Amino acid sequence: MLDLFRKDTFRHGVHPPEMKDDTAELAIRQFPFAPVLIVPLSQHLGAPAKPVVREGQEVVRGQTIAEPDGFMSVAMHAPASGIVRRIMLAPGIMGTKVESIYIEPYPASTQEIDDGEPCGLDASPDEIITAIQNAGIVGLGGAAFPTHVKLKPPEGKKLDTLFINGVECEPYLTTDYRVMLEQTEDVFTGIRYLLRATGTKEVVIAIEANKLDAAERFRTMCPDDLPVSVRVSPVKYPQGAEKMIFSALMGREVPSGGLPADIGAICCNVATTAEIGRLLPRGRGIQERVITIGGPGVRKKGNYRIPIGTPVRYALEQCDPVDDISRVFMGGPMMGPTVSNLDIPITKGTSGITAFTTGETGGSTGKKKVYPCIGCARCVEACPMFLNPSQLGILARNEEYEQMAESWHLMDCFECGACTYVCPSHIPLVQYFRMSKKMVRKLSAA
Amino acid sequence: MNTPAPPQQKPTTVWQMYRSIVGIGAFCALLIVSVYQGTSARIADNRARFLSSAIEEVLPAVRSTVEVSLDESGSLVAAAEAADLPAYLGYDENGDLVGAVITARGMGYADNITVLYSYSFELQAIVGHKVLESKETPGLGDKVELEPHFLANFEALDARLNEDGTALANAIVTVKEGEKTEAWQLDGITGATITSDAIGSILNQASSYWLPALERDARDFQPPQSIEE
Amino acid sequence: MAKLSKHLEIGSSPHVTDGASTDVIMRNVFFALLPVTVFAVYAFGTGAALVIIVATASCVLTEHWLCRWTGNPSTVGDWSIAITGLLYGLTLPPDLPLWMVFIGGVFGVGIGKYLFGGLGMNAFNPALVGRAFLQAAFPQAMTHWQVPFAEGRFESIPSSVMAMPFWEPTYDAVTTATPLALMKFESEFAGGRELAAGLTSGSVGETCGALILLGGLYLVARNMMNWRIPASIFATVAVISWVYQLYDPTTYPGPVFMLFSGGLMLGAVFMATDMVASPITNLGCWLYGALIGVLVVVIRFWGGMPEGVMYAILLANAVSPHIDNLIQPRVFGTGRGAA
Amino acid sequence: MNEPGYWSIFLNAALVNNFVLAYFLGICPFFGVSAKLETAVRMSGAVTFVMLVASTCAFGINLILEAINAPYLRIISYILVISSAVQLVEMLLRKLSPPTFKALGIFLPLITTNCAIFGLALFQTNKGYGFTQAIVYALGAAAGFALALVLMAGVREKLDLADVPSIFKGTAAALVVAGILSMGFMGFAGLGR
Amino acid sequence: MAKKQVNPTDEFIKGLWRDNPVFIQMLGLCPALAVSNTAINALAMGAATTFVLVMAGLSVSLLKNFIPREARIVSYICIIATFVTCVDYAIMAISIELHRALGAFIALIVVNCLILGRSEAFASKNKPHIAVMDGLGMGVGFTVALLFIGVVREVLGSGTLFGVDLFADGFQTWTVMVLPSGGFFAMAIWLLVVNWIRQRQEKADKQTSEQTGEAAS
Repeated sequence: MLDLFRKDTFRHGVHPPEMKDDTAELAIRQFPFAPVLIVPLSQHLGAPAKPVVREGQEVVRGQTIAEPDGFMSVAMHAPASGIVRRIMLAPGIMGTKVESIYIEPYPASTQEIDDGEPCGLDASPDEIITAIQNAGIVGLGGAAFPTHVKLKPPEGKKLDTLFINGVECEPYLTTDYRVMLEQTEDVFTGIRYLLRATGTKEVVIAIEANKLDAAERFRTMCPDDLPVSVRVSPVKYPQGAEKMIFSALMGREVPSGGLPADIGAICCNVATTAEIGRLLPRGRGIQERVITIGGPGVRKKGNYRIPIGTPVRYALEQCDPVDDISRVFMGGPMMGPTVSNLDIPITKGTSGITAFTTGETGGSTGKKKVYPCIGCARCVEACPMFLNPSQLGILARNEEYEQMAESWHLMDCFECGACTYVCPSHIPLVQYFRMSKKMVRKLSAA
Repeated sequence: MNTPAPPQQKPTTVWQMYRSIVGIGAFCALLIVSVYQGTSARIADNRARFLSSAIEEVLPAVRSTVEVSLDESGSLVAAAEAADLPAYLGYDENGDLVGAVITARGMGYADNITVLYSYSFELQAIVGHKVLESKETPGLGDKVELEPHFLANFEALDARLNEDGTALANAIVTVKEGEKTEAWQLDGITGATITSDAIGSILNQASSYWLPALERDARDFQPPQSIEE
Repeated sequence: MAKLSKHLEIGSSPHVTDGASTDVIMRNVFFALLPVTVFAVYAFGTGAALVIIVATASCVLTEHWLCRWTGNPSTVGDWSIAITGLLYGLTLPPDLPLWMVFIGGVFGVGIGKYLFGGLGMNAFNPALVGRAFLQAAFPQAMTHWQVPFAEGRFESIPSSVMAMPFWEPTYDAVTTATPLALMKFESEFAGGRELAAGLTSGSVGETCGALILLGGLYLVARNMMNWRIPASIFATVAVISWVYQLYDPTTYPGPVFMLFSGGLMLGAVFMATDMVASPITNLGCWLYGALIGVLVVVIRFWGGMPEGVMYAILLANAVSPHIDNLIQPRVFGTGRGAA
Repeated sequence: MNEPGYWSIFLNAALVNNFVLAYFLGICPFFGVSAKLETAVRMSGAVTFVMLVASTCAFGINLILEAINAPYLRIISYILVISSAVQLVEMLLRKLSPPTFKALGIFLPLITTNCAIFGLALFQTNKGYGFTQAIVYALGAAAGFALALVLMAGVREKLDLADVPSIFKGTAAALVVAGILSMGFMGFAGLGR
Repeated sequence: MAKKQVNPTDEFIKGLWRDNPVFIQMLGLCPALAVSNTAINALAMGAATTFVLVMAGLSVSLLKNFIPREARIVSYICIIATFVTCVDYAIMAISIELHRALGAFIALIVVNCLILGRSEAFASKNKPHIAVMDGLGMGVGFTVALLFIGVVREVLGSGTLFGVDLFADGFQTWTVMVLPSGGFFAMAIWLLVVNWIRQRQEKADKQTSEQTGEAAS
């Protein structure tokens, strides 16, 4: 009986305006090569890759230019045929400089791709996992966590359900939606690889209710031999966080400080899955990805298949930016980090570029008057991790970092920003928490 | 800064301990006892003066009093020792009985209220009261000592006994301000209702206890020799 | 391209908010109180109007002046002090001397709010601190009630209202007793309809239960108030008084009387819900409301005062930090949620 | 005549005439240890304990003093006997129950010569309570002390995180909170009837 | 800065302001709040405490070589309790009304941490005449503090000062001031004033030291 009333969603969360209409119906288009492509060696969580090319060396599109350095690392591939101009530090999104390979594409560089050793579905799980690592595949949803690491759960943990995350709850972004519509077959192929690699028996494709046609497409096109069920959740942010998906669709919570493997679940972004299905049979690596370029700051909005390493400036210029563009961020407005320098490159973790105008940001967090916390509890109602952002915010202001971590579960915060979104006093809560988490790590390291 | 370096601690001998403790004990005992002796006369005097001034306030005609108590059978006897809530018989300069002064206590608004009130044998009524101790809200509760219309109750607050003399004929009660209709009613104070109610019930309770015995025995009561002057 | 060469703003995510703002919330609470205020002026006349104006002004000016004096920007603009002032005015008797009104306002804001660190940090509801101070300082004046809808209430100002500062007021209006005083000392219970419609005597803004509820409903509908607190208070008070009424209907009034008499409505809807001084979790709010309810009933039934809402809320304010410490949201992935 | 009931004694001591908020007894430890909830709770436990010891001692001494008719020895004997009894108990506790001692022990020296304890002994004598009444009175006083202390600690913990004007930090803040709490406790007036 | 020589006058002065027992050291708050509802009570309480302070200081200082370290506290308590008993009876002999007004708080002088504290920390280490001056200074500082609180409470709470009516009839008394909460508030407000003055002093001191520092450099 209770199931009748159970909605496939998590508790708490917020409802930011979706803003997806501008780009949702625009098919994926190929993006031109920028005059120079900057491929950072660390586009993922973990150890940076080791370059295997020299400065001045000629590379072919698709060629491996850096190899994984250890298990927590993935390979890099040349996004275009051209010459390696430099291997040096380049500015990254976090403001720190990272070692990057500068590639100058040949003016006549075609979209031809250098295929490598294909990896078939009959390969052993370990072979598939290595192939995924060598294809440079990381979570394309934004976190850029190396996918192959997820597929190998710690000893003694058994995976039983594979979730394909097609929720895409960030406003403005429509890449996953387009991928689901246009690369449906690739997704199924990817699922086969993942099933083989992880040994899971059940697949759930999670989709939000604003992408019903994608869900319908999956349902109708699903091959009979695949144990796939498609589940539609109500629209809510941050439904796309994997912990929220598990809680919404499995009714189980990942233990605090634990891994998804602890509840036998694994979650893969739908775009990642599609890339696995597209690249592995051809032995290719990721040298481009689909992103949404949108927001009121650009006129030629759209979903583009864009070479990794394209500088943000070039990407925006191609999309006809408006005059009073004021703020640009990677990804969506809820979690996307601000671009402080337009020369940083698009990386594997970039799911979109959103540009705001002054009209938009004039009413945004930075400009509004900050009031004291009045204890209205809206943040408590919003926090998907059931934390108490109000108290945490007060503690952060008083620099009580240890108390935040010990008594108030600061480290469980995954920085979704729902608290800041709802705060009527405009307190930069999640900003405080990011800083506090850094401080806690520093303190515990010391 | 200006404390010198701690001197070398010499081990204390048992003798030193005894010497100091006994010495200090003796010193203290001497001091306390002498002060007690030196002041006891004045204190007793002060107490008596305090009591007589209080009694004079509630029963001006009294010149001398004798403290009384009720024995187990309920009859009036001279008090053997100072009671917590004493009652006194009051005599005028001719040694004639004019009234009784009774101490009574009851719960008020915040804490106990102790009142001293006087009973006139002639009028068979309560003719005066004074609050000895109260923690009532100043400005509200202390109206029972200041408010003229409340004090007017004590011109003659009827406290007659019933026919067989075992209890009050009419219980003393406090009524709402301006609604006093009977002589045994206390005209209350609006805004200090609880305190004025409390006074009523304290009077009622104490009177029920004392008055039957007083009415029965007081006139024939032979004061012991030592009537306090 | 020139348009991309200009400086971009830096700010960390989220880059959007839902548009709610503290001053808007506060302003709405203020508006929700306006019907009650208008009714109060209608029922009690010029005296009430002056009391409300002076109460609001004293609070606002105190905060403004304190901010200035300590060299901080004035925080009057967030409207919270206006609510405090108006609420404070609504809890006072309609013929209270204005100088007392002023002193209570200064005290409530200065001691009850500013010294605690201003908005968001006041452990106690400043309006109630001000009122409690007056209740303790001038008990007679604070228990002096005017008859509602008196003839000529708009023509003249009650002499007590204009009493000379620091001097005892003289009263010319007919006084009456509040329904609660009648309950306490006379065992007379006013009818529910009379109470809800505000036909009885009492503090300026506490008499008309229906309008207070209306204001509360408006705030609940706009998600600007935690409905659980008043709901919990109402439920607790109603249940306890109902049980006692069954037991002894002559001494104990029924739920309707208890809910609509005295400051319960105003207190439960507008003061106990002061977000700053109430707990943050929903369960905490239920507990907090229940605590207020129990205290109100205990003080009204067995205490020395006819009215207990103010004390109940002040005491519950003091308990609220503990409720917040004890009742915390169950963190995701811990407790029963952890697989 | 009318002996107050136990319930009334308890309520009076705990709420109506709260030792801290109405009689100002035990103000020093009240301000000293009310900054943190944990210490406040442990202090309350220690005070309850010592109050019971003191109440018992005071009752016994008073019997003796009345027997030998020496009221002038009351102050000196109360203070000496109570403080030595507490020390004895402290030693016993250290022997018998080290965990309890660890929890309460550090507070015991603080409160052996504390006005709340001594005041309790004097008041119960002045009020002429019998043994059970005295024990109930001690329990009530301790409960009131604990209540005030714990409420205070909550507010002060909150204040710790607030931008309090610097002249208001510390005891001044504690005094104001105590004053407001004291006003709040006025609501209980008349309860213990 | 460091004065080696102990000047009795300094010992007296420091109790008034720099080490004021109530406002600075926060000692003896219990009587400071409880019996400061009128100025007379405050004065009487202050005088009684001063007497005990001085006498206890004198005795302890005189007996400091006689009392072994182990029996220190119990001896001090004994001495203090003795003098408190004396004061108790003395006040009763002077006026029963005053004794009633001060109530148990006379007896409670015995647990005033100020007295034991001064005895242990100061009198037991200093010569008698200095201990007396210290006790006197502390006592007077205590009395003055009590009087400050008492005056505010009495003037506002009863409209009188030392029992004399200050205002014409009809003055509205502030009942709260004679209630316990008024004690807390009156004390808090004085404390705010004291803190404010101290902060200004510190600021001024810092400025002058900075100026002299600049001049020197």
